[in-house]
Amino acid sequence: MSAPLLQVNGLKVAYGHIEAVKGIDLELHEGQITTLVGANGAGKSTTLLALSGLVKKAAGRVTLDGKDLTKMAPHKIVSSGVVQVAEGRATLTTLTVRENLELGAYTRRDRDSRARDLDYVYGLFPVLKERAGGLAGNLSGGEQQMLAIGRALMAKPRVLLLDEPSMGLAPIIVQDIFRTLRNINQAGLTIFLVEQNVRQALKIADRAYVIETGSIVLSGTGRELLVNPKVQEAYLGS
Amino acid sequence: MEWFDNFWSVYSNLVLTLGTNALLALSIYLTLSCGMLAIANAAFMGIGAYTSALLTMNYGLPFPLVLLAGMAAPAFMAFVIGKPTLRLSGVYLAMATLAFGEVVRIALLNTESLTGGALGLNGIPQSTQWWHVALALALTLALLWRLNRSKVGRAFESIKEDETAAGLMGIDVAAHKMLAFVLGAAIAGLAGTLNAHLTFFIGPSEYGFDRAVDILTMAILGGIGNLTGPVIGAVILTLLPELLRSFKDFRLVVNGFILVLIVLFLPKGIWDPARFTQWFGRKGSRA
Amino acid sequence: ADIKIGVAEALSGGAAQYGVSIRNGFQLAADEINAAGGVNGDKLQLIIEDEQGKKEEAINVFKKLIFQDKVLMVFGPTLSNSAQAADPIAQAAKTVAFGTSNTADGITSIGDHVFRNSVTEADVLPETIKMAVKKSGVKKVAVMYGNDDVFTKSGYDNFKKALEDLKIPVTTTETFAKGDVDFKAQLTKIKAGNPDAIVLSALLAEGAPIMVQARQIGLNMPFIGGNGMNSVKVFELAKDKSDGLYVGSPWSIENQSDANRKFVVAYTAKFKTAPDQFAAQAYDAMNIATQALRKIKLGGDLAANRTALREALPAVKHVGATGAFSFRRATDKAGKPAGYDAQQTAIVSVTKGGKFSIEK
Amino acid sequence: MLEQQLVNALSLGCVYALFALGFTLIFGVLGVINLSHGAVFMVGAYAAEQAVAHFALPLWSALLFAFLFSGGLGLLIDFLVLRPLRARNAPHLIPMIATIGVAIILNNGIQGIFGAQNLRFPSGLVSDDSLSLGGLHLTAIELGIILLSFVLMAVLLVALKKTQLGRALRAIAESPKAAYLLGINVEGLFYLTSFAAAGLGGVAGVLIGLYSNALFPLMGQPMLHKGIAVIILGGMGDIRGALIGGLFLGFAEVLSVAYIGSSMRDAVAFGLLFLILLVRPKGLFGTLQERKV
Amino acid sequence: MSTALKLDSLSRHFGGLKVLQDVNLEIPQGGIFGLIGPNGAGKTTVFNLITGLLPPTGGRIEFNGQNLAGYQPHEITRLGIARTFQNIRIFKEMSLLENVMVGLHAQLKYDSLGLLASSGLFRSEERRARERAHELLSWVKLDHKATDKADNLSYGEQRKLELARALATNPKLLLLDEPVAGMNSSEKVELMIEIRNISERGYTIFMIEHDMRFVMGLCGDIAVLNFGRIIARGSPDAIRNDPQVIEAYLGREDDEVTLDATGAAA
Ligand SMILES: Nc1ncnc2c1ncn2[C@@H]1O[C@H](COP(=O)(O)OP(=O)(O)OP(=O)(O)O)[C@@H](O)[C@H]1O
Ligand SMILES: Nc1ncnc2c1ncn2[C@@H]1O[C@H](COP(=O)(O)OP(=O)(O)OP(=O)(O)O)[C@@H](O)[C@H]1O
Ligand SMILES: [Mg+2]
Ligand SMILES: [Mg+2]
Repeated sequence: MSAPLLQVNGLKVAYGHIEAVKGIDLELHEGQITTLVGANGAGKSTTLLALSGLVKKAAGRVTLDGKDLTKMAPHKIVSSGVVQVAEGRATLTTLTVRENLELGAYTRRDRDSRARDLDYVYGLFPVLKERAGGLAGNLSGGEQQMLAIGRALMAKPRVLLLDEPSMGLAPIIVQDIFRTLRNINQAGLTIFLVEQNVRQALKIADRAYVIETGSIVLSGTGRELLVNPKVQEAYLGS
Repeated sequence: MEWFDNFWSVYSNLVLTLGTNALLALSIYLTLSCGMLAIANAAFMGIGAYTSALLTMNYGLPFPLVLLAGMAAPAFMAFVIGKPTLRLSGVYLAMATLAFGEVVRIALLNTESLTGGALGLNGIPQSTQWWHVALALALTLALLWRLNRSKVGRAFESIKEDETAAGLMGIDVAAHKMLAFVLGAAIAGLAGTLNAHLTFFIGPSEYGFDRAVDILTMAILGGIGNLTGPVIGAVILTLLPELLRSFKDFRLVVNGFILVLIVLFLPKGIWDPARFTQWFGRKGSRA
Repeated sequence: ADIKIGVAEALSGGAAQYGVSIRNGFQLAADEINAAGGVNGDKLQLIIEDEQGKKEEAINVFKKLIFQDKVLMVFGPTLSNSAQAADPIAQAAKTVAFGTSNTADGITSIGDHVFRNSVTEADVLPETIKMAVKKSGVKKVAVMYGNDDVFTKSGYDNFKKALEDLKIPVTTTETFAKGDVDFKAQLTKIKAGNPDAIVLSALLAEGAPIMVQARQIGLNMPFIGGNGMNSVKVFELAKDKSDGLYVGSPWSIENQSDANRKFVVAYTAKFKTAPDQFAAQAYDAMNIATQALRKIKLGGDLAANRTALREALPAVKHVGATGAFSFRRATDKAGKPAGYDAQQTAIVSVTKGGKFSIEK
Repeated sequence: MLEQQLVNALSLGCVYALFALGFTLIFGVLGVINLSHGAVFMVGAYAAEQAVAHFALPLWSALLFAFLFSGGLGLLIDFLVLRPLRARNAPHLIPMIATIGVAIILNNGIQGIFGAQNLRFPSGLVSDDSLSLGGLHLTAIELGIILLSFVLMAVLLVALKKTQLGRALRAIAESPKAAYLLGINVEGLFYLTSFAAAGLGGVAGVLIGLYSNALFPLMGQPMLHKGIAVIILGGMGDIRGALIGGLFLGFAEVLSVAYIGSSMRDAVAFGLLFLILLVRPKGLFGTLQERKV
Repeated sequence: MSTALKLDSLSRHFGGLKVLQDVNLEIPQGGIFGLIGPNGAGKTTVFNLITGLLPPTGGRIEFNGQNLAGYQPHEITRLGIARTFQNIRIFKEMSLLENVMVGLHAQLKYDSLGLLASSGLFRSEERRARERAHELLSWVKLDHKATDKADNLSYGEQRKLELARALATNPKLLLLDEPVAGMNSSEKVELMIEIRNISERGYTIFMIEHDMRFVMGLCGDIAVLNFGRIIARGSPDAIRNDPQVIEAYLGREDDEVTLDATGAAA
């Protein structure tokens, strides 16, 4: 197998005395969907925030295509192509939907293709086009999630980090979102997906990690974990 | 006890000022603890001071009665303006209360026949004894301590954190805000009354913007997590300029530096129990 | 032994612009006296404290000076408000409190230990107004004053009384506040009343811009100013728009008396800036106190020394930078004798071409 | 007389607006009520005065110098005081208290160095004389202030509304975390804002110093009080609000002097402010940012 | 069975946006009632109207026969309606115990005089409140963390705390807005059991949820809201098979997205 696009070695993160992530290794391969699943408070969001440079790493190393991202400032990480859709969506409620999307392309200099990408996102989520001029704060929860994903896509990322994109969404939208994720993945985008919706996540993932209280306890292909009895008992509730 | 007599003759005013400033810091703490940035406390102090001084000078009322009136007048005023004002939030509330304070100050300037205008009131009898201040502070602390431990204190805190959620807990948000506001005004009025009967003189400029900001600074600098913070903040802010006298022309510059440093290194206020436990925790783990 | 004299003035905060001049005046006088051999062989030792222009601080500082530093007497504080709060402390401690810049009514009624050599404008303003009437044919005036400041407000009260006494009609009375930058609204209104002069009770910070802005909107009549305007700074601040300002005061920088010339030269040499009235009054005050000190014998008993000084002061007659000076007994609210005010004659001068010129 | 008063009101309103622009910008982006803005304003005026006195700079370069000097000072304040507080996640009133400390340092530092006496710019920097337009008096500096405050507001408004930088600033204003995730150099833009706002403050200091002919160490404090009223009246952080709020205050003050009496001026102005807040709890342009349940 | 809550042609507009249009709904006393519907359908808005956070544009709400028009949120709570929020709104700086005790506010019977006089009533009422709070925390299995700061709880725990706090107001009707959002399957199962237990204690529960296993597993009766109108109402089975609901909301189960063989490159 080729070298991983994004590699994480021995990542540790602490909040005060509490070590939320206790030295984990991850590999994201180009063009794949990798998923990280685990219970509430296991350290999933913390891992993603560390990758984006929003929390301090106590130890460990992150590289993208050989380039060291460990100590990079958050905005530089985004410009190098690692873009996150955060938990809670981080919608800019006082800006319009369209302005939110335009800000997604903040790090990009190619102004011309921005309009094309906007159309692409509107194609994925037509409701955003309808509400383009309205304040993003007035969107419903599900609409905001779509906006957050669309906004991240506007950055033309190499790696898309998603923190629980299905949270609070209607079943039909969840299916939509997962379908969209698979589509954009098939168009070549590398995706790192953190999910509570373990079944769905494992179904579309090439590669999966299970995290428990800050440590990776299991890994394998999505399908392997889907049938793993431990996973079934602890996360699939069956 | 000679040293004490000496000390007291030099520093009595300073010590009693500590007491009244602590009352002022507590008065704003009360509204802050309810999540309201209301800074009319300087004005309430002024209303208390003028009401009581006028009663003393023009009618010769006994001091206990004057104290009561000095608290009642600002409390009543707070009640009247509280109704429309307390709907405002954040800095807008701050501004509205500040504007109210300006109006009070200008009213004092313009009602010359009663208040002496810019010349103020002078020759106020010095009725405040040290134990008045001590007792006022002790009673206020006891009252607030009790309040904090009751459902009212919990209601204040929940309103501070999330007004909507507090309302849905069955708490009458408007009534509780009003209570904090009125009580805060009464305490500020108490401080104003004690101060007026200590310093022979009061004038409108004492109750303006600068005093309002001073009061706020004392509370925030000390920490508004509990009752100790505002008192400590008042003590430090009152003493600091005295302690820095040797810096002469640049002493307020040094004063400013110290203020900034305190804020930088103790951003939750000086009295922050969480940090203390953290320090002790750290020491413990090292041992 | 050194003679310890307390000086409590506002050296920081807004009032520092007066407090600093005052301190300089004291310092100059004390240095001169010490250089000339001191008081009966003893040197004057000034203990200078900043009272920030706040009443609480003034009380604290008075207490410190009187009870801790055990000074013989206290000069200050800078503002009348602070004096109302602090002078009773000195009075109770039977220590002389000597104000050089407190002009408000009633200060000297606090008690018989309260002295001042600051002329209350009541004595001066009628002279100024009369001079303006005489020289510029003033028949009706507009009045403008800072109503949130004791100094300018009590100045206004005196103007008002003087205008009433002289039966000069007032077209309009306008106020402003400390720190204002724009006075055109008031001036425009004044212009509509078409007065022959503008009576102005202001400090320089506002007074100079008022003159400039008045000229800018075409008000070219004379100004009649109070003590606050009596400073050569007005030329620096109002430049070519400073002409036509009448001020009356015992002191004028242009007064060519020996005492004053000596003072102006020495002050300018020492502090690299021209003196103002605040400095002149402080300078004289120190000399007045020194005269009293020369007359008494200082023993080991502080209380006795303080009393002796108190007894000696009222008799002092002095001719200084501010001219001939003597004390005048004031009365308290009940009409009983209390402290001492200044008795001086006013010099009226008018600004012309960047200079004060004395009008006779 | 009314016409002249209206002109007076316009120029006074623009004086307030000019001061308020930088003040509101800082609040809008950093979320800090920067109580040292008045002191920075004063330092800008003093810096230009010194530069003019020593190097006989013409007006435009004095303004540029004041912009850079105050801007640098703003940057320094941000770097030394506000940035550490951001990093420590200080509760929201804390930065404001820190800026009070900064203001104390600057006001008293300047007083320690230059004394408490008034200064003024050398005459001849701009003409003191007024132009008379059909019986109305207006000085060059007033005209300049009026023009500049409108132009600056328009420029800032367009920049914030229409450019990617402006959107980024608004994003930061709402949520620095979201802005980070979008690849916005948040710290960089905080610095830029602090620099620009303080620079504008310095320019305002020079112009208003020229307007009133008086520089003194505490000249920023009354401006600050009025500035707070203006930006809250307009709606915190709103650029249009700074101008409208400034004009409102200017007109309220001047007209109450003209028709009610000058001793009631501030009572009328603040009383109106109070009433407006009761009707529009978020100021004239404030958007209700009530979060969804 | 009597009616707990009745929505009578309820509407709400935001400017031109008609979020709710003539919604009629009756919720019987007892049991667990579900409200589902696409994102933005207006579900949370329904809760906001019931709890008095927003006034309706038209129509009326009756609770146990009483018209709620004009009531303040805290008065509605005291009438016996409590809720949780879609975006958790606990009091983060307070301990778990305090959070729940805030919910008990209206039930503490001491007045401000008793508070000052240190009367026995004050102390006994506070003790009673503390005991009750512990009891409620143990219902949601959080009692062991009673003195922790609420902010330190994980997401799922915060949701449970919110539930306990809502119960503390002694409601007759409990509104839950997406109680299991952000929980994993085993946590959901656990909460399902807890909610059923609560319902069996006699509370009427009205909940919004997107998790179909959860809704279908708990609710006997479900309404579906779409574009501000009720489009279906009935048993889980009826809802599951309603073509309109499938079209607007559920999608087809077999449509679940998987990584098909071609997608599984690498
Ligand atoms: N800012 C913070 N300060 C202190 N502790 C924190 C902070 N953020 C998270 N934690 C703690 O770190 C641990 C991991 O949290 P994290 O948010 O990464 O979990 P998660 O796996 O994303 O959970 P969830 O599924 O609930 O989102 C938890 O115990 C949490 O309480
Ligand atoms: N305060 C408001 N101002 C304007 N529009 C609003 C407001 N609150 C809600 N809306 C709009 O009303 C519609 C319904 O919102 P609501 O939150 O009730 O949806 P919901 O059914 O709860 O959706 P979700 O399942 O995503 O939470 C949405 O389109 C939303 O944008
Ligand atoms: Mg998470
Ligand atoms: Mg909802």
